[in-house]
Amino acid sequence: MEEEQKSGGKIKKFMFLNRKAPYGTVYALESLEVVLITATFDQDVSVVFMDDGVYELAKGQNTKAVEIKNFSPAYRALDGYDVEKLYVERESLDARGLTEADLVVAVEVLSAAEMGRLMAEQDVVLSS
Amino acid sequence: MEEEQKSGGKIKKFMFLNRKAPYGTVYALESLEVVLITATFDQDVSVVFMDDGVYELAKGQNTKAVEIKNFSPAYRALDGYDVEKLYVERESLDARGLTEADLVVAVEVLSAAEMGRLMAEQDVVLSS
Amino acid sequence: MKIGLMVNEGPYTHQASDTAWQFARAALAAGHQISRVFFYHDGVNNGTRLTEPPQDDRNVVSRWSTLAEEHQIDLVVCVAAALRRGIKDENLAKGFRISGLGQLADAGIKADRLVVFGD
Amino acid sequence: MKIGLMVNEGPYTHQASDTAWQFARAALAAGHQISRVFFYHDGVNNGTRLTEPPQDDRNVVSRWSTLAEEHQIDLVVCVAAALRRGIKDENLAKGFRISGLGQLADAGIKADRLVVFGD
Amino acid sequence: MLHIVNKSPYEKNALESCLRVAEAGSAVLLTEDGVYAAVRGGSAAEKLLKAAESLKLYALAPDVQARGMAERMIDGVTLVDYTGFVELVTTHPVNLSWL
Amino acid sequence: MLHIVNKSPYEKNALESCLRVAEAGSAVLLTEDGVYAAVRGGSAAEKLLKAAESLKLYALAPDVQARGMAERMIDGVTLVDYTGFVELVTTHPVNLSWL
Repeated sequence: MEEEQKSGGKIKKFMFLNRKAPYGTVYALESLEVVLITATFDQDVSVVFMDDGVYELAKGQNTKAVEIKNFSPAYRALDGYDVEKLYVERESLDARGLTEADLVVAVEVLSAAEMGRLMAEQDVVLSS
Repeated sequence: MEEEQKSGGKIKKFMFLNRKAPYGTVYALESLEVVLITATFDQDVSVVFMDDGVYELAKGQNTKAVEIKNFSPAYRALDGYDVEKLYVERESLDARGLTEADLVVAVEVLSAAEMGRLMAEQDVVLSS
Repeated sequence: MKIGLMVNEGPYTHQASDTAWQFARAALAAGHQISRVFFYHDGVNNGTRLTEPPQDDRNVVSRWSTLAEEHQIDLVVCVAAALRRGIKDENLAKGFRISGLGQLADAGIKADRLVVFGD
Repeated sequence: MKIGLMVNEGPYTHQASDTAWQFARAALAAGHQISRVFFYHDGVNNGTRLTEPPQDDRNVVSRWSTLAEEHQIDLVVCVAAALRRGIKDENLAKGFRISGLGQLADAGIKADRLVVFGD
Repeated sequence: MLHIVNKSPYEKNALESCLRVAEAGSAVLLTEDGVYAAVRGGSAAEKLLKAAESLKLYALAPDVQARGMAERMIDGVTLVDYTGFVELVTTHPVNLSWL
Repeated sequence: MLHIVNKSPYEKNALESCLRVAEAGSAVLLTEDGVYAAVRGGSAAEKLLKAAESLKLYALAPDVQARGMAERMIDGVTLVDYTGFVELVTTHPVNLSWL
């Protein structure tokens, strides 16, 4: 298989954990760049948004006045990189008064307990 | 007066607000360096410790194993710079299970409300 | 009014430098004077001439240099914080100068207001 | 075991780089291999050769260089993050190299464990 | 007095500490990630509304817009632009940034 | 699974989020400012003790000592040095840093 050739072995489960809001710090943007690169290595990639990370996906971002690039459209491009496993923690949405309908991409909403199980199944979890 | 000559005007009330724990980040150390310099400008200096800033004053710090310089003794030197107004917020101590007896220097303990009044009396508040 | 600014975080990593620059521009437009911008903690990293952001992003460092040139703003990078982080004359951007912490105290004394931007 | 490290914060500002270095040293002493240290976000600032900490403080940058030399550790600074922050070959410390984000994915794939140190 | 809060109330304790010590009549300006405190339906907004009885609340509109929250702000918070931020600083004798 | 928390529970929400999702039987290692969570008499220590029933708790001794908390740690937290940190990483198939 092509995956095995490139990675030199079995496919690993990579989780990217996003817990920071966009713009206030650069972590959200630079973490997205890691996801896009890792996607080209044909691994099993999951992207998780919890805590303030759910704000990365908020609709209606308009950065004209802060003069910082709006990178929220890039989350919609993840599908084109075959990154299809996007998870959001329900407790994080609820605490912030947000629902799935407020997000720019389709996601799977998991409870905290389900999120914990998913994390434990990974080989590598990257956070920032 | 010498103060007036050096500052070119009236003495100002400077407050230095410390809210960060030591070692985990450099803010506590570098903020202390600002206090020591500002003290030589003959202004009216207050130093406040609240939230995790109260940990800066904790007794018994031993940084041998982390190999980072222990700067807690420097708070005891503030007196020699004529920095005598050290304030700690009571609510911050209580939440962390600490008392005045756990601190390396003598401080005045203020309630949150008293702290708010003191802040409003300042000309300049520096935080980091 | 004379306003001094303190910037405690580096470019891009934190929005602090962006907000400070926007604040400075608005203050100048309103007829105020920015007497000094003092860069401390990671804020000293705003003073590197080596940054090269992506083409579609703002250039935080050169924006400061330009604003300083147009309005004669004193951009001071703290020498002690800069040495810890590897900012020296050899990689210092245009319009910045390296000096001591006394310049922050001085700004606090002489300005009518001092505003801190950090993390 | 082969262990990869990711360091997300700069020297001194945050303890992350200190803890990562202590971890690396302990892992090597226990017979493990540190396959790569990948510096991302502000972590790229660990790669500047221009830091000059106070005499009584540790030198975070040179400690990494020394450890890498003694144990043939691959210290990789992310090029995209480095360009944003002004880290280039001209101010790069000994033992570090600048490369792409693929080196992080590669470390995650090839190492038995990847540990992240950040803020 | 002007208090400036640039931290998300869900991530950090800055707003909570600010509200604990701020005197009645003070102004609180939310900037950067601090604006999330004033988003309708969030648990932080409830606490902020209680504080609003004795404080004047402001939020930096450019930051609200950047984060997609322009249509979601609670009542009782006045939006200001950077010019308004400057005015808040100049009209209050002292300001404090809760970093 | 090994969870690593390096944030003060009084300043940030990292530990709270970790405890919300961590599965029973997981290990939680407190490092850097994270060690304050295990200081006796603190409000965070109460929450941690509840979690301790289903989790294995560790704290990095060098960080505990640096902060002057060596004599103040709650029972139920195992102190480890950097070698112990390495062992926790190698003996758990996956680890997660709550940054």
